Amino acid sequence: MPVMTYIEGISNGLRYEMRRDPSVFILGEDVGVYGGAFKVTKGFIDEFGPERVYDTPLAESAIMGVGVGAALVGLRPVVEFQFSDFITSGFNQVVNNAGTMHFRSGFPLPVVIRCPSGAGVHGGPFHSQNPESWFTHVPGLKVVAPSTPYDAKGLIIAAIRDNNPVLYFEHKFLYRRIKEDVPEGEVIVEIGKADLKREGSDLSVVCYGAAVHLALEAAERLQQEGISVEVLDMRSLYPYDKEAIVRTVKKTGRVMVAHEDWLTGGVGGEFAAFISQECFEMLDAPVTRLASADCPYPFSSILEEHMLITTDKVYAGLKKLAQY
Amino acid sequence: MPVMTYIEGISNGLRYEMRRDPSVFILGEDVGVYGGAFKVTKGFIDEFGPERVYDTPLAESAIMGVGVGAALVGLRPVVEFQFSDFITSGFNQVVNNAGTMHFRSGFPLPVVIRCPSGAGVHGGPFHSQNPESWFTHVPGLKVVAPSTPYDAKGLIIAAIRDNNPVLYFEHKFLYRRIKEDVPEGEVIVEIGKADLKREGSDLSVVCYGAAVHLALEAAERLQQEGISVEVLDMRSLYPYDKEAIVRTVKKTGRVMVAHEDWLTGGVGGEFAAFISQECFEMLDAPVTRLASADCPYPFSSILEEHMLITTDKVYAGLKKLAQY
Amino acid sequence: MAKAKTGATANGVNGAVAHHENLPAGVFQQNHLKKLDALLPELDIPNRKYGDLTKDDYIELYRLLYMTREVEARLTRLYRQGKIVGGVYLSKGTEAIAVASGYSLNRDTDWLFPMHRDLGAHMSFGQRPMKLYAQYMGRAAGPTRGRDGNTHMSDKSRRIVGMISHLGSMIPVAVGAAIGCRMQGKKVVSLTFIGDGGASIGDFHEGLNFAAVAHAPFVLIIENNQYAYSTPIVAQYGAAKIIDRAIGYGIPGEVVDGNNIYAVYETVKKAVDRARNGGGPTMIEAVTMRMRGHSEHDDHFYVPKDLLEKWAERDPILRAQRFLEKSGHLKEKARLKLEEDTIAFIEAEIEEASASPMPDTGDLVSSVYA
Amino acid sequence: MAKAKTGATANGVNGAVAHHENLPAGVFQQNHLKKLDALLPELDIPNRKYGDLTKDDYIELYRLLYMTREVEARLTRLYRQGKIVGGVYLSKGTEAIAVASGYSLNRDTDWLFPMHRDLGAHMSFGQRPMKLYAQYMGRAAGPTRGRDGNTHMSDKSRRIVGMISHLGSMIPVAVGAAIGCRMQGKKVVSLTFIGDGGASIGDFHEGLNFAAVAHAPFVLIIENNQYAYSTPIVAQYGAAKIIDRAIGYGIPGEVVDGNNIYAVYETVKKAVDRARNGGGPTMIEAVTMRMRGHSEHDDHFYVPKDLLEKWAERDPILRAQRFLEKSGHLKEKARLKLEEDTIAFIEAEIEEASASPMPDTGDLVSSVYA
Ligand SMILES: Cc1ncc(C[n+]2csc(CCOP(=O)(O)OP(=O)(O)O)c2C)c(N)n1
Ligand SMILES: Cc1ncc(C[n+]2csc(CCOP(=O)(O)OP(=O)(O)O)c2C)c(N)n1
Ligand SMILES: [Mg+2]
Ligand SMILES: [Mg+2]
Repeated sequence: MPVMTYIEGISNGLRYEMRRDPSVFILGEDVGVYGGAFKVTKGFIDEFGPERVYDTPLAESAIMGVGVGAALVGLRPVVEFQFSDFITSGFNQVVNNAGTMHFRSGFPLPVVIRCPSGAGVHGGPFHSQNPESWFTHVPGLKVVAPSTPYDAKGLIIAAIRDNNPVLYFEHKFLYRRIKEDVPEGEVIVEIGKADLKREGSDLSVVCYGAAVHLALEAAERLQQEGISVEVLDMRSLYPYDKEAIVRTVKKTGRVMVAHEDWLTGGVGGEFAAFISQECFEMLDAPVTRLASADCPYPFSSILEEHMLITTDKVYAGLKKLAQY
Repeated sequence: MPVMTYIEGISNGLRYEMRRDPSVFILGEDVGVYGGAFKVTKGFIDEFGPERVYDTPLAESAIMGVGVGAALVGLRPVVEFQFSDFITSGFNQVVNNAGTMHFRSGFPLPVVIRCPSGAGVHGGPFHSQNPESWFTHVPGLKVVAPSTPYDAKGLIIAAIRDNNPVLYFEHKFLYRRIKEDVPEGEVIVEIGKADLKREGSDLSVVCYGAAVHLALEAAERLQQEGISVEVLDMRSLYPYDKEAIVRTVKKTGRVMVAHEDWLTGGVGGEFAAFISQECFEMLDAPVTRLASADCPYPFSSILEEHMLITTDKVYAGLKKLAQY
Repeated sequence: MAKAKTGATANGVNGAVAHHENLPAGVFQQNHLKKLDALLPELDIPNRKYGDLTKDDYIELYRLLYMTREVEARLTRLYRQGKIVGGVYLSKGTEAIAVASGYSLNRDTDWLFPMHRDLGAHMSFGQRPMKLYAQYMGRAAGPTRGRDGNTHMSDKSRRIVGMISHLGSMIPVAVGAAIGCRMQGKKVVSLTFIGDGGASIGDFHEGLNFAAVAHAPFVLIIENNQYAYSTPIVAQYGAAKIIDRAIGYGIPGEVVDGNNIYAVYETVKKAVDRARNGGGPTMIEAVTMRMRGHSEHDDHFYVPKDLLEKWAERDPILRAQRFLEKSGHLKEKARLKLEEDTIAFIEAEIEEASASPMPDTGDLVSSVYA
Repeated sequence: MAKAKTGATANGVNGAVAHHENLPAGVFQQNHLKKLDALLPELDIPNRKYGDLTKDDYIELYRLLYMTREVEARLTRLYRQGKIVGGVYLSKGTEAIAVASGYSLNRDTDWLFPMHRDLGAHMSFGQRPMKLYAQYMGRAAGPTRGRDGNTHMSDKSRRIVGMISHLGSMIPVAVGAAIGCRMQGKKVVSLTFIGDGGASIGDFHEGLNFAAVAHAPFVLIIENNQYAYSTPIVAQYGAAKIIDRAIGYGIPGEVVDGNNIYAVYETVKKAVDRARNGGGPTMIEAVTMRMRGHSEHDDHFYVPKDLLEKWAERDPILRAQRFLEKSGHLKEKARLKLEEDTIAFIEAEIEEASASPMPDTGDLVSSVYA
């Protein structure tokens, strides 16, 4: 079983599906000849040709709209936004056209929307965003956010095979930093299912994306101090795995919800609200939220570090939660 | 003191500010000669002229962008989206340009964004939306949503005087259905302050916009049954009044968070998460959320009624909460 | 006939025009009325052959045109009777454009993306009036099963894709459908519409530029009916004609008299044929005048009364009738019979729609996802 | 000098061109290289008078041009030394456009909205290099106090508004500033830029149409440097020239040789004067060639090597030098002295920026709201 980085997981999953199913194609800015800004589709144009790895004009709304149109006639487009931050330029097509199409027309709408997202890469306010929560508020869309190479591959394949629009948030910071064994062949991670990335008994962290790794690091540190932390990687944000959340809360009674995205209005609020309504009797402590500060992602490293959620902050928050 | 409808409250507040401050102007589709799709600015063009009541081309992104530009040079534009649903077509200008301008440049950015929103008017999927929660997730923006004529006037004036972009969600269903005494002169409702619309001792409803009236009706009914319900109208959604929430939770220990917008990812999740973290020890029952179903607003009346939050649903939910 | 209250009209129009003219020098580049007047076509449509139309086609196009007018007239009636959910957006005076465009397509293979004022396109592409009425009444028999309203009407089985309200949004989608079909090796064309107002929005530009670069088999009909809600074209765009944009995309652009149904057919059909044969996209500007308010609750006060009178004489139905009479394709007696049959047909369709059940709430939420 | 690895280049280019040419018939309307070659200007710039430029202006424009090149060269050096936060986006080969445009404005009253490759415009509008370096290094002394990066640099005191990354977004904003100033009774012009790529986005269309209707005192410079990241103009737009869109907005449009700084000045100044005097907006397409990768991490493999060589001979600095020599405005010896002084100035500016402190975290979150 080959070792793959997170970005290779995405790339490998995409290539696997394109070989298997001729109706799958990719469109976006610089995805073809250049192989994508992050080289996720490097070499694809040579294997699949310029129609299936389609270099578009710089026009997010049209790219998304063309994806919707191609899905209507039976193709399975994978739309790439060069950075997830630019999804705001195609926002209406995503939420109102793709999001409602099946409901209002009965057409299945198999379109995947790849969104390279996340901070920690000195991208500043417009190349660091985590815009997932907007889309977890749109009935008709699905939203996933893998944290590992295996999940990256399994979720891109599941997303492509889904008959609904799926937003796929891939975290840029993880691209080349996370490696693991991933099978060359078929790997499917069911949309809507969380994954217990670490078992524990004292505290739970409900998280996703880059924050999973902060939680794992903090858990490792707390282990040294005799505190056992369970890390639940949600993976799918809409729909999300309510059973898995209930299971972990039942087990530990103390939960932190964590993500890199801004605190207020983040997906964590949804998870925390769900927990407080459905797991009220199981809780031994308040549901704690931890996220980045409510502030545009700053450019200067010192400011970005100050603003972002970090392992240290997760560690400190968990310690406090353990002591409640 | 004249009796005003909700829509007159908006109109009156706008006119008051335009008379007071020559830097205030209005721009949007059909706001001038026609007086706006809902006639909020009827007659304004005669009083203030076509430059200050500016009929624009059909181009939401440009309308918003022009508003941002005019604010940069020292004016105080009030941008009208004909329906809040169309804000998705100007989304990038709102969240990325207006939302970050002060942070990245130091320019104050006094621009008000009027969004006629809400269902119950047979508008179907694209003339009924309540898109407020997207914007409560954007540091740099402020979001308000009045439920009464007085608040409508007081908040539009406060919004115009604020040096930041303020999204003003006005509920179409309330336009001509709600009346009360409102002073002709200056009325200011501070942004960030909730209002206790009804005092009670057994249960609290934390809500805003049209849902305030459902909560008040349900509270009236429950009063007959000896259950005393407190109704907290948040009015401002970002920033929101945390002290007021803590006060009511402390008093009753049982809270329902309610709004007309979709449940998942709605502003209610943020409020519920806040309550469950900060008021844990005060709670006698799970924080309950009630909202419309996760489904595009359907056109047919029977479907819309099924999907929407209603007084009956609020009543039933509160009754259950009282029995917990 | 759309009659605005006389007093209000006089005031409103003078008000409107005055406002536009009182703006700081140059705020509007052209004089309001001059620009509108320049668009007025001649009184009669030329008596000549139009494209590949046969005698039967001339008659069928007339029937569809007449049917559209009468279907809409009954929508207004039903609206006043409170039998319609939501608003009603009519195409009175501009029907020829939608009808002829839908008719230019191959209804067994092509894709149609109609806009809010294109009821006639649904029918000329094969849709039953019953379905349209059921949609307007929020019934289960409507193509969206009560989920969407007005003419936002997808019909999967017919390759009709209903619009979302956000104008311009369907342009890139139609382009995507066209490109997608080509990738599948099909010789298929997609066609959509946009108004003089909708043409100002970003998706118009992004979609057309994309179509041009991709050489997509796609046709865009610009319905220039001179108003976007209350906004006159003088406040909507700076160019002399909207079609002047075609050169900026490097694709063919044509202007056509939108009140001549046969000319519209001829022009659109040529573009459709070109697209089908690999010749790329075309933009067509069909010039007309919206003869009623934006929707049935709008009294139209802001449109100059004399302008409406001039356009009323150029009504597409009257002009088609005169043409059919003169050309001999359809003489008055036969025409009256056809009209009578059409009305009877429509009334039966209304009855069927009215008797049909409301949608079930049971699968509402589960139908959000495929 | 930007030298791509030869092997990779040959492959890459052949690959790229082959890909475009192998697309189904007509997917790209023009032949790749033919379209690019057609844009190549003559070798020397005409020795004539340019607009209202005085001898001092000719020299000052040259100084600013030279300074921009050298400021950027040092950015690359600092980038390689790891002293820069984030990426570096250079204007090498295209500097004349930004420099001349900024110089055409009144720096005490007008509003400037520079794009990501317009470092020169900041300086020709009065900004110190120190500020630019401080911004790139994330220092407190940068105009955004470390909050934003690259050339996203607002300076409130100078009426410079930094871009957001979303290309095209600043066009409506600049139009709004222009209209706003006119409402305040000021004779002020706003100016912004867009690339051959950014010109495809919706805001380009919405903004220009809005400007045209409003007759806004606004100037748009289209920097056609033939690539948007890796995407060649043949895959970006279908028209022969981007400026062909001007007719579709009903505003003046002009093409100018973007590697002739004096011609750019002349053309932009004329447009700025017209705007200031109530003549409305203008679009200008300045044709040039991006001589480095999209950013400093991009090796540029997809650009044909011979095309780059042809453009290198037309480098704006070399051409300006030859013009100054021939016209006698600035002979070699004086020029070398000026260049030496410029370099010394830049080095001092870098030193000041490097020694300046990092921003404080204390007011970060509180600075989100005014
Ligand atoms: C993006 C967007 N903004 C605003 C509206 C509201 N609206 C509905 S129809 C209309 C006028 C449309 O005018 P035009 O495009 O000329 O079409 P017409 O109604 O004249 O056929 C407006 C402003 C909309 N539907 N979409
Ligand atoms: C709306 C948007 N989409 C995508 C990007 C990512 N991006 C940054 S620069 C660039 C290419 C821009 O090309 P062009 O407009 O020609 O300007 P140039 O870089 O050549 O000066 C792209 C795709 C962006 N900044 N904005
Ligand atoms: Mg119109
Ligand atoms: Mg470029």
